[in-house]
Parts: sequence; structure tokens; C-alpha cells
Amino acid sequence: MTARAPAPHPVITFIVRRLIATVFLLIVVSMITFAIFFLLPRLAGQTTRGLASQYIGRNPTPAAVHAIEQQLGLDAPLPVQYGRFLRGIVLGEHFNAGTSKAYCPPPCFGYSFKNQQPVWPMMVSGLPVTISLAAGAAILWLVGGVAIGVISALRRGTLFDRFSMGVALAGVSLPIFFTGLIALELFSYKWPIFPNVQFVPFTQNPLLWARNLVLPWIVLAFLYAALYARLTRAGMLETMSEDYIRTARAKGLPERTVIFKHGLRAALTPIVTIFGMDIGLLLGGAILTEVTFSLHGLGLFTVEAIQNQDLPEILGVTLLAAFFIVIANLVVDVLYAVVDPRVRR
Amino acid sequence: MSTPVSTAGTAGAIGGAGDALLEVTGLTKHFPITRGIIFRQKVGAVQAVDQVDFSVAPGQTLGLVGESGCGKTTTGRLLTRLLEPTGGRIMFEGRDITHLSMGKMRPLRRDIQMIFQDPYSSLNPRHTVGGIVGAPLRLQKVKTEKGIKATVQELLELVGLNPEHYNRYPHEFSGGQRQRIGIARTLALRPKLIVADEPVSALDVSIQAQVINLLEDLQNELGLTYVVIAHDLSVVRHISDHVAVMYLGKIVELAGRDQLYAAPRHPYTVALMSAVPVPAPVRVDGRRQRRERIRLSGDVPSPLNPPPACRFHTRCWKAQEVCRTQEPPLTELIPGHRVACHFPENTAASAE
Amino acid sequence: MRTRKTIGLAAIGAAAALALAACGGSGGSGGSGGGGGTATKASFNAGVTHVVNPSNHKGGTLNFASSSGIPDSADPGNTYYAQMWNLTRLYAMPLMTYASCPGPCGLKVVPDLATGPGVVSNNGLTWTYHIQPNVHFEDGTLVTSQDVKYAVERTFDRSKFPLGPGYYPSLLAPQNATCAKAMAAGKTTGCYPGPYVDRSKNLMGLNAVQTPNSTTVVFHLAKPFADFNYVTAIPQSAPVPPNKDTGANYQLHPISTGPYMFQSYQINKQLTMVPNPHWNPATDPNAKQLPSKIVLTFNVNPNDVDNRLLAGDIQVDLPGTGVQAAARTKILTSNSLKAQSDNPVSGFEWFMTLNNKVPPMNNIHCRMAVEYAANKTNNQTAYGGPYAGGTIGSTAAPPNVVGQKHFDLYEATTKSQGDLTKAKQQLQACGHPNGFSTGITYRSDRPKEVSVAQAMQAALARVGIKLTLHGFPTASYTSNFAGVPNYVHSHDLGITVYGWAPDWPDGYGEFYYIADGAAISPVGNTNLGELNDPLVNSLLGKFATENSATVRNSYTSQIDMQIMKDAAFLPIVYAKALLYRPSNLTNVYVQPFYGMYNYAVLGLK
Amino acid sequence: MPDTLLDVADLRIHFPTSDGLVKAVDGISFSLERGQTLGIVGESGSGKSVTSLGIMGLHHGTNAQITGHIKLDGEELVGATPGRVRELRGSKMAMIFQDPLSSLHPYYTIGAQIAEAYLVHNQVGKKVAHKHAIDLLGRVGIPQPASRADDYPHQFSGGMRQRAMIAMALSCDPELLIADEPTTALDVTVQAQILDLIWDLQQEYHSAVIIITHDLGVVAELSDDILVMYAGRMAEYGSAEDTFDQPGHPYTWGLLASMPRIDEARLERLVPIKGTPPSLINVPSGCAFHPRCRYAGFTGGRSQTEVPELREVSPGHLAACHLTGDQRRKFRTELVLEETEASTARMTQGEA
Repeated sequence: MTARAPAPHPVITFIVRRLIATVFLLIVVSMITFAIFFLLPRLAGQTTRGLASQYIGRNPTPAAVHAIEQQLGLDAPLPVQYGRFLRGIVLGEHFNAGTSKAYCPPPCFGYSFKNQQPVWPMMVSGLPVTISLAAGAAILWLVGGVAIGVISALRRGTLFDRFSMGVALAGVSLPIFFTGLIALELFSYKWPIFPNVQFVPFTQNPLLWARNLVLPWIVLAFLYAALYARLTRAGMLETMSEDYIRTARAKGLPERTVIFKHGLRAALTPIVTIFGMDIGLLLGGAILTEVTFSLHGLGLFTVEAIQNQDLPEILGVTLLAAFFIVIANLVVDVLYAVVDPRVRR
Repeated sequence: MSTPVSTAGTAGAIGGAGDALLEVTGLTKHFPITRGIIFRQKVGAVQAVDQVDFSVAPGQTLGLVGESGCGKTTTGRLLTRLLEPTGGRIMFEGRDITHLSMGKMRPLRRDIQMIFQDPYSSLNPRHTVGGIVGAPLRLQKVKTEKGIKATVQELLELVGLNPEHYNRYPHEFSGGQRQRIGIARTLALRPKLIVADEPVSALDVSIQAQVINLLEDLQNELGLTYVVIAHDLSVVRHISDHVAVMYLGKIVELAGRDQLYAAPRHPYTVALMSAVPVPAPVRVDGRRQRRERIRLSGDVPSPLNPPPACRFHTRCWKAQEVCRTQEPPLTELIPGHRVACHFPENTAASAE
Repeated sequence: MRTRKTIGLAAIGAAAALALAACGGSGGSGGSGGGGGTATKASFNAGVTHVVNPSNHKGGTLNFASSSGIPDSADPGNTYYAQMWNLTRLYAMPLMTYASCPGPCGLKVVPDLATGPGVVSNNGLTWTYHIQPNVHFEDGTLVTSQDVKYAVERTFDRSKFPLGPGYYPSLLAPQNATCAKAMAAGKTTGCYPGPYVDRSKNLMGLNAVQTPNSTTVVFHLAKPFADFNYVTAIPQSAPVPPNKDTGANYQLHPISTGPYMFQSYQINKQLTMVPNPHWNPATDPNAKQLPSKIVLTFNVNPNDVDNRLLAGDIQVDLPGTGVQAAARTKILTSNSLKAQSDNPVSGFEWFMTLNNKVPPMNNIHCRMAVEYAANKTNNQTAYGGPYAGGTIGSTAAPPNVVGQKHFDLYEATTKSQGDLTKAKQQLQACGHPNGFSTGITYRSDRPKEVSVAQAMQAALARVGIKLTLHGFPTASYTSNFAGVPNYVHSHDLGITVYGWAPDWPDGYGEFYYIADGAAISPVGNTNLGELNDPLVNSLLGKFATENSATVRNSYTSQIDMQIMKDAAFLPIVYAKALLYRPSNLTNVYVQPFYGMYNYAVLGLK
Repeated sequence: MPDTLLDVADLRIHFPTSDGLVKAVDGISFSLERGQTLGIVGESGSGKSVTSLGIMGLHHGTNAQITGHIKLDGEELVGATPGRVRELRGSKMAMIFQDPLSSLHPYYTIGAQIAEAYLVHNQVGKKVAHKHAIDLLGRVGIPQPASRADDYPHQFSGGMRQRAMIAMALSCDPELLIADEPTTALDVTVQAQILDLIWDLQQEYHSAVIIITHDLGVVAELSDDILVMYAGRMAEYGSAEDTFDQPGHPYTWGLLASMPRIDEARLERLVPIKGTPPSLINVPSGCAFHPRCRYAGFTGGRSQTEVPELREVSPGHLAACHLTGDQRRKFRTELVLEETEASTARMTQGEA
């Protein structure tokens, strides 16, 4: 029995509450990330001077170290630095001493030590690549994985089932850099069907965009499709043994209706959840794919940032990833409420 | 049959608190309901258990009966302190255990044990029977004379299982045997009080009888005290010395078993009993007939917002204005028989 | 300040073969990228000594790729990597540069924007350069001496340009008395703050650089510095037009004076260069303008770089540090591929410093024991063997430093497995006949250094010396650990794994920062063995005023010998890299100072 | 036998598994007239649910091997095309299940689910179907059916859900209604309501009803005939009166004796059936009940391994037992006496 709550509409209440929680969550994530990268080194004995001297060419003179310290505000207390960071996101931030300032417009996620550039535009320029990669792969794996999973579940024990589940196991087990390199070796060099994998913006040439992304899509989707096929299969098997499926059959519904309207609909609900989470967590898969295929998206940006120990870049990308995960979670929860009436409260 | 035991906890407790193994006074459990966009405010409470009084004498069985949502399971969890009471008092062997901390409760867990409904899910499938039954001994670090294994095998024998099956896993046993394993585990620490929540409702009819007999035999042999929670009035009748009928978190009637079943006083009890199908076909002229019964209309109201005063008044055929405005107290109409009703049934007739 | 940091390195160059070739080959003909060197057909190491595929054919797209981004900055004023010093010659003309030619000839500095080497006066305190009067920026503006002065001024703003060398602020005369005092105390109060701060305040400009007319630049030094022509060969002296300077963003589009100019540049992604229409080959004999487009792609999967290189999709691996293991095997096992590869000395030397201050290593005999006990073959293997790692070293300077001579005090090349007998004798002399314990530091994120530390641990254990391993991250290696003497002393870290390539190929460039007692600093130290030998210090001091090449070369070999006598360095390898040159690449040869192909002259068939 | 709607003859439903052949239903025969109710009684694993699913053709798609005859209104269903059986399903025969919550799809409204059943068998528009659904909800006693039709199953109480299930089953006026444990998940008072509803609807539609349950009380109230199943076989088949008053099979005796009853005080001590129901993979030889039967030795000269045939113990009342009529009467009398003695014994013990 649902409590028929008075206004506001429960779904809206739910979304508003989740949005507010999201903001708090992001602030907490930013604090933790900030602490990890700025507080821990200090606790471990790293001096501000040592930190600053990492961003200078070798043999830093004291004067040069001091200049860097000032530019990056490393000499200020940590809470002040954190406050500046937050303020930068909202208001933008001026860097550098003197009057000629490097201005980092909002949302300013900091200023890259190494590249001497604001972090945000650099991340934004990687977004189209990562989004193209993620979107294409997601569609591919969702459609492919679910289709294979459904067929496997309905033909449990057949050759198709065993074969596709075997391939799925391989897909789940094989790392992207392995499948990716194999794909490159085979289809880019040996038989150059998809040579020269390079990102071309969709707006520039949609055909080339798609052609050049086919291999990365397949490689990334392979990993997830495998997972989704297994999940869908398990979900379908479970759902098809549910009592309400028996009821649907007892009503005399045609088998197709039973499978798709009653079975798949319910089996997809957990898939939707996992799908949302995976989209949010996709950065991990994107990193490997982008590194393997040398696609200049957020993943490569992250790798570059870590290699250079460029703290503002790492912080920025961590926050962006957290943001995507949180948003994906929110979308999933809302979707869930739409899909499953039991969740609406 | 048995001698009358104390039936109610408050002032009228027969024989005083000293006689009762367990005495419950004004026991209350509310689950708060919250609402709000940012700050969750308490907007109400599910009154799962509300001002419940009863006591159980050593070696006796109290049956708690009622329909789903009446608060009987919550009461059981409060007694074993799996839940923290909102109000009231629980005395065990004269000691107030209402708000004992986890640490202080630990030694008492030896004395108060619980049996669960589902013999499938309450046993860890990865542990052997020996491991399951012996676990409480190890957890409580009990020193046993002959070692844990011998003790466990004795327990298995006691509940009618083959001691040789010490090393088998739960899935190798049938439902009834699993419930026996659960009982053996419960008995490992030689408890004084066992709270059994629907101990037989998941079992087949022919097995139910075995387990019910086992519980009775163990009680005779070991002097156990039971609080049996069940929805099946027939089972409760068989196993209990005293029976408390609950409705929407309250005890509406509390009496000795024979008194209650022979002459239920509360209209709800009467309706409940009349609803139980009886395995004796009614035939007139060779055609089956519908048995006469009191038909209650509608569903049990939500415990979130229970009806005021007498909670049963919305479904009661005898309800009058007073039932809607004044809550009937649980009073002792005749010795050992307490009823919370303004217009009790079976008053003219003598109770046995 | 010196050294280009890290892996990008690869400096100098000449291979061992080179060292044999007599110095002073084609001398003055610095401009002969294609024509001057001797041409030869493709064979293994042909590019080390000869120009392969000489051609003046124009057209085609020259593709570079790199497994990372530009390591520091594309701004000529803010870069310290060999690959970038090499690359910037495509779009920047410093006053001086290294001659475009293979072999020892390429180690010479020759005038680039300047009309001749700097003219010294005033007891070595004044250096005067005249610049070519008809060099233009890519927008057609004439290059003046003011633009050179401005470029030098920029290097004073260390917060905007922290990554390049800092020679000008330390060599040029202090701005005023306050600054002079402050500098003595390691501070910058009153000193010239760089053009951005300065011009906004009072436009006083940098006093130490004067421009009496539009083609003359005069540098006033605080002390004589005979190597100043090498300093002006660093890309930092390439002119920057003040009205086009965008500070930190100048790296996105430096205004070109070279044969190519930026068309588009996305950091860490791609850089595209097209021919500079205002470039005049007559004014820039060290560079060529052959391809119609140059594209650099960054952050390409390392194995993919090699695959593309072998497939001919790209022509050059920008960092010039050699191919990966997989491609290396492929190349070395195929005669045809091997003939298209070169294995030059990069200019880097990997070595260990043996600390002079940490007991018992402060005793020279204990250091010598380590020298003898080390297994040099295993150390070489740790770095990748003879092709990818390099030749086993026995001197403190690599062979492509001008004046370096071969010697071998500790049987590194003759008993490369180590001489345990002598090691034990030294231990006896040191008073630790059964060995001792000390720590070795290395960069834990560099697998080669991890391996070499382990190899040392095993080798020294043979004579009872117990090594404990202390790995630290590269980023904080010198700033927090190995470069902080207090830390080193308190943790008994007697051995430090390190590497070095000089900012210019002579004894001063090689040794000042890693062996001069004056270079020891409390944080960010580079003289990691804390060597403070009076002889070494005084010889290094004499470089400043000595102009005779012969004498300077003798200083170089003396210092090298003294360091090794002190047993202060334990050389590992003179680094080498296996480079691949696709057959369609023209004018290919190894520029010895950079240790990689000369990027300024490449063309396509 | 006028007006026979369903005629089942020698129905066998076997499932080959890797462990062996599971004979879930092994030779069941019965017939059912319009307006009549058959109760099928048995413990878990007795094959009663498999039988009902078999009649509904719901084993299609599994590896079930079905032989024998199921004639619905003269039409043979065994071997009929799946399409034909599907057409009959939901229109001519319908079924309701034990757990109404899990049997309703959680994502669709009650109204939509009922309308769906109507739509699939009738050429009507969605609006008509929806109206029909509301109509049906009203008929099964759901208040405000028009608005409740838009609710989801989780918004209904247990009793209302079962009413909705019944409404769905009735959407095409089925001639045969199979109710598989329709009240097991419900509280007693709600159970009484549902049983009343089924009774009333049967009167109204004159349909044939099969009620499958383990609860002897429920069958006694509703059934004209009773079929007792054990291990996939028929143990006893006869009118409700005969079966309860003169049960012919020791298994039926056991069931009756092991049941606690609310109406009789005589059974103080339950007499359980020993052992547990057999696994269907490994059915005991001969009479499947013999390992649990205390009269297993009396085979009337027949082999221990001979499966007893169904024989008339009185006109129209069949039992599958080797006992002779005399033995049956004698043992039955002894058993009743023993029950009484057991009670007495316990009472004595209790007072001691």
C-alpha cells in the first residue's frame, strides 16, 4: 500500500532530493580528491618547495621555485587553496603574480602546472572523442549484448548458447589492450579495412567519423557486450521462471508477447541500472581504448595527467568523472522509478 | 491439564513477578515514517506494537496469534532484543533487559533463543550440520564436558536426527529435518526461553506434526519455556498453555488455551476462529453447504494510521459509538481471561 | 642550468665510430645539410656518419608521432628537451645553433640568426652579436635586435616559463645593486622580474642586454663565461615579437622565423605546420623547407608508433629514443629493416654516484670496492643491452663530449663481470673486510633503474656489501629525496642511480652541475655524490675564461679522470637508441648533439 | 455422468533429468462436471501442481513427456497443437495461483493485466477491454474499481490481489477454473473471503472448479470430490463425505491424524506420519507410501513390490491400498483409539 503523499509529486521530490545530494556528494568528492593530492603529500613530508620544484625544469633556482609557489598559491594554507579552487569553479580564477595574469574563466577546474593552460578547456576538447566512443560503443554493446543474451536464454543449452557464452566469457576476461592490439594488427595493418584510426569530428564528416571509430567501438563494446549478454541471459532465465510469466502464459498470451512484453521488460530493469552505472564508469574502459587506439579523448588526457603528475588535471578529471558517475546514477534512479512502479514513492 | 499460570503482566499478575520467567509490561515499538525533500521530518509512526502486557511462567507456552501486520513477529524480535523497544519493560528472571547493551545482552543470549520460520534460509548452506549446531557453543566459548563434537551429536540425537550426519550439509536434508537442525542449534546453549516464530508454517502437514511433537517433548524433557508466534490457530491451540490474540499491535484477548478456544470473548477472536476451515464437510441432502461463519469485511487497516479507540471497530459487527471514542482496556472478565472489548461475546455462557 | 631532463633526452651523439673520426672535418660548411655531408646508400648505421637519401625534392606530408605529448612546451623560451631543441629549429632561429651535418661536425656551434659568433670584449664581460638584417617573422615583420632582447627578457619570468634553462638570470649582470646583494643570498629582490611585470610598471627593461641598433645585441655578464656561444645556441635566444607575445599561450603559436610555421596546435593531440612564406633559405642555411606540410601526432600508443613507422604511415618518432622491444626484434632480425636503422649514442650517460659523505662510503677504498664489485654486463642488460641500452661506460663523460678520452680505471670493459679480488682488497683497505651495508636510490617508476638497483644488490652481495633498495617517484626524486643531502645522510643512501646529458657538448656543460662542489644544494641537488674535489672545482672554474679549444679539451679529460680516480661515479652505459628511418625519408642523418635525426632538414621522396 | 466438462485418464507427466526420470505425475484419472468442485490434496512434491499445469498446457516448452488423455469438453488436449491449447487457455480454462503478488506483473497496472487477458481472446478495442476489466474488478468485490484499475499490484493488499487474479481468470468466462493453493499466502479472515468468492462465482457461472491445496480444511469446505495424491500417484479418490468420514488409505488417515484441529479438543497428541515424502527420482518400489506406512506388512498376499491398484472401498470411492476391507476397518479403529490414548498419556504426564 502506498502512502498517497500530498504534493509535491513524489518523483519530483525524489529528483530534487537527489540533485541536492548530488551537489553535496560532489563537494565531498572534491574535498577527498583535493586532500589526496594536496594534503597527503604534505603529511608524507613533501614540502611546498619540493612540490613547486617538480614543476620547473631541472636544477630549480630558489627564485624560480618561489615564483612557482606564488603563481600556484601553494604557500597558502590548504583550506584557502581549496576555497580558491571552489571559487574558481564558480567565478573563474586569475593566476600568476603581477598584472599580466593568466585568466582561467569559469568553470575553472584549476590551471595545469605542466601545460600552463587552464584545465577545463583541455578536458572539454577531449569530451567529443570520449562521448563519441562511449555512445557508439554503448549502443553496440547494449543492442548486441541484450540480443545475444535473450536468444541464449531462450535457447538454453543449445550450440548457440554455449558458443555465445564461451565468447562472452572470453570477452569479459580479455583486457582491452589485448583485444585492441589484435584488432589493430589484423584490421588496420594486416588487412587495412579500417586503417589510420583517428578521430574526425562528427560535424566534419559523419561517415569518416563512424568509419574511424568502428574498431574502437567494437573493441570497447566487446568487453561490455559480453558482460551484458551474460547479465541478460541470467536475467531472462530468472524472469522467465517468475510466477507472473506463468500467469501470462495461463492467460493464453502468444509466446512472443510473453517473452518481450512480460519477460524482457522485467529482465531489462537491472540492465538499465547497470547500464547507467557503466556509462558513468566508462572512463576506465575509455582510458584503455583511447590509449590503445591513440584517440585523444578524456581517457588519454587522464593518462597524460597522471604521467605528468599534473595535480590540477588529475583533480579536474576526477571531479568530472565523479560528476558523470553521480549524474548517471541519478538518471538511473529516475529511469528506475519510471520503469518500475514499485520504486515510485 | 496444566495449572493456571500468570497471564497478564501488570498489577493483576497472578503470583507476582517472581514466578514469571518473562514479564512484559507496556511493550511498545514504533517505526518512524519520515518525509521531506532535504530534511527528513518524522511525520508519523507505524505502531507495530503498542502497550503490550503479558508474562510467561517457567515451563509454559504462550501462543501469540494474529494476522499479518498485527505485531506478533515484532513482539518476538523485541523479546529477543533483535529490535530496540520504543517503550515498556521486559523482565527476564526478574531482571530488566529492556535496554541492555549488546555486550551485556550477550550472556543472556544463551538463555533466550529464537527459532525462525524458514528452515531453508536460516541455515548457512556452506557449513556442515556440526558446524551450524556447534556455532553457538564456539561463539559463546562454552566449555563442554566431552568436547563440542560429542555435545553436538547428543543434540542431534535429541531432536531426532542421526548423529552420524554431523558432517553433512543442510541441502542434504528435508525441510522437516532442517527445522530440526535449527532447533538443535537453538538448544545448544540450553536456553531457558525459546521464541519460535512460525516454527512449522513452512512445513508439510505430515512433517508439521513431527516438529510440533518434538517441541512438546523437548519442553517436557528440558523444562523449556516457549513463546510461539503463529498465524495458524489450530497449531497454537495444540502447543500453547496460554494464548494472546493480537490485532493491529495490541493484545485484544489473553487467556488460558482451553478457556479461549471454548469461549472466545473478543469479537475479533470469534471471527478469526470461525474463519478457519474445518476438515469436516458440511452436507445437506448430499449437497455441500457453506459453513456458517462470521465474515469480516475489508482488510486490516494500516498500522500507520490505526483507527482510534478500539482498533477493531471499523470491522466489528457489534461496534457502537463508544468503540470509536473510548479504548477498551484489557480487563480480566473472569479469572485468567482478559479481553479488551466493550461488548464481549459469550458472556452469558459459562467458560467451561 | 643544464640538462634536459628525463627520458626525452637523447642528446649528443656521436657513436663510438664517430669518436675515431678525426675532428674538424668539413669545418665551416655548416650549411650543408644535404649537400655538405657525404651521401651514402642505406645500410645499418649509415645515418650516423652520412646523409642518407640526399634530395632537394619538395612536397609531401611529413608525419611525426610521439607516445606522449610535447614533453614540456613548444615555446622556444620554455623547453629543455633535446627533441624540442631539435624540433624548434623548424620555426625558431636562435642566435647560434649546431651545424647541420653528420659526424663530429655537428657538435660545432655556428651562427644562425647572428652573422657570426659573439664578439667578446671588456675582459670577457661583454658579448656582442650582430643579427642578419633581412630575416622576417611569419607575418612579414622584420626581425630586430629588440625581438631578441625581448626573448631573453621573457626567460626571467620563471613563473610563466619555469621549464626552460635559467642561464640568463644567473649569468647576466644583476639589474642593480639590490639585486646583486639579493642574488648573493639566493633571492631575487630588486632583480628584473620579466617583461610582463616590468613593462606594466616602469618600462625599465633589462639593463644587462642592450640594443644599440636594430641589428646589434650586447650582453653584459656578471662574470666572464667563455661558453656563452653555447648558451645563445639554446632556442631561448630565438626572437619573439613583443606585440605577439601571449605569455603562457605563446606555446600555442610561436611566431616563426624558421622554414615552417604553426597552422594549428592542440596540446597533447596534434600540431600541424605549413611552410613559412617569409622564410628565406639564404638566411638560414641550417634548415630546409621541403615537405609541404608537417604533422605531429601526440599520445600515440607506443607500439602503434612503431607499427606506423614500419608501415610508412609516419616517418619520425619525435622523442628519438628508439623503437620498443617488439619493433626492435623485428628490425634487428631482418637484414632489409636493419639496413634502414641507426644505433647512435644519444648523448646521455647513465651512471651511479658513490656518495662522498655517507659512511663508510666516505672512504675512497669503500667506493673503489663498489667500482670493482659491480657487474657491468648485468648493469648494461638492465638498461636493455647493447642496442637499446648502450655501450658499457668507463668514464664520467660520454664519448660525444668534445675532449672526452677513453680510459678504464676499474676494468669496466676488460672485466665487465667485476673483479672480486680487487674489490676485496679495497674493502680490506677500507677497514670493512667483510663488507658493509648501505642504501641505493633509484626512480621506482623506471623499470631500468629498478633492474639496475637489483643487479647491483646481487653483484655487491658477492663481496659482502649489503644494499638496501630505496625507490622514489621520478617527480620528487631530486626535490624530496635523492636531491636532498640531509635526507640522503640520515638514511645512509650511499649509491644513487642517475643519468645526465649536457646542455652543450664540452667539459663545463657536462660536469658543472653533477661534479662541481659549488653545485651542491640543499634541495633539488644534482651533484648527487656530493663530490667536492678542489681539483675538479678549480678546473671547472678555469673554463669561464679559457678560450683555447686545446686547453679546454685537456681540462675536460683531466676532470673526467679525476672524478673516476675519486671513484665518485660508477658509469653504467653511454646510452644508445635504435632509430628507424623509413625509405621515403630524405636527408636523414643523426645530428650528433641531439643524438637523433636532424629534424630541420628532412624531406620526402 | 451428465455434463462432464473435464475427463482426465491415465495422465502421466515425466521429466527426464540428468539424475534420472522424474515421474511427477504417474497415472492420474478423474472427471469433473460443470458446477462441481474437485479438491486435489497432497504434500509438496505429490504432483498436484504439475497435474494442473499439465491440464493448462503450461508444460509446453519444457522437456515434459505427457501421455494419457485430457479431454476438455470432449476435446483432446494431449497432443493438441500448442496454438490450440493457447487459445483455450485463458478463455475456456483459467487458473489462479498461490502467491498473487509474484503472479502479477509488477510493472503493469491491474487493469491493464486483466484487459490483456480479455484482449487476447476477443476482437475488441482497448477501451472496451479496460471497461470490461473495471467491470470484473467490481464483480470480485474491489471497491472503486474504476480508480483501482490504474493501481499497480504492489498497491493492493494480499486479498485484493487474489481478487484481481480471480477477475483476470474470469475475464473470458472460463468453464474450468483451476485454483492452485489460492489462499495459502493469505490470512485466515481473508482466506475465508476468497473461498466465499470462489463459491459465489461458481454458483453464478456454473463453472467447474479444481482446487489444489495441502489444507484439508479448505477442500472440505469447497469440494464435492476429493483426490488425494502421493508421490505423483492417486492414493484416494472419492466424494468429500466419504473421504473425510471413511478414509480408505492409510496416508489419508495419517494426514487427518497429524493435523492439529481447531474444532476438536480430542487430539492432544498429534500422530505424525513417520519419515518424509519420497524423492520423485527415487520412488519406493511397490506402494510409494510403504516406507512410511505402519501397515506395510499387510499386502494381502501380493508382492511387496506390486503397485497397488485403485480399488473401490465403497461405491464410487477408490483407494490404492493392498489392505482388505476388514483390515482397513480394524486398523482404522485401532488408530482412533491410539490417538485418544496418546492424548491421555500426555495429560497424565503433564500433571505429574
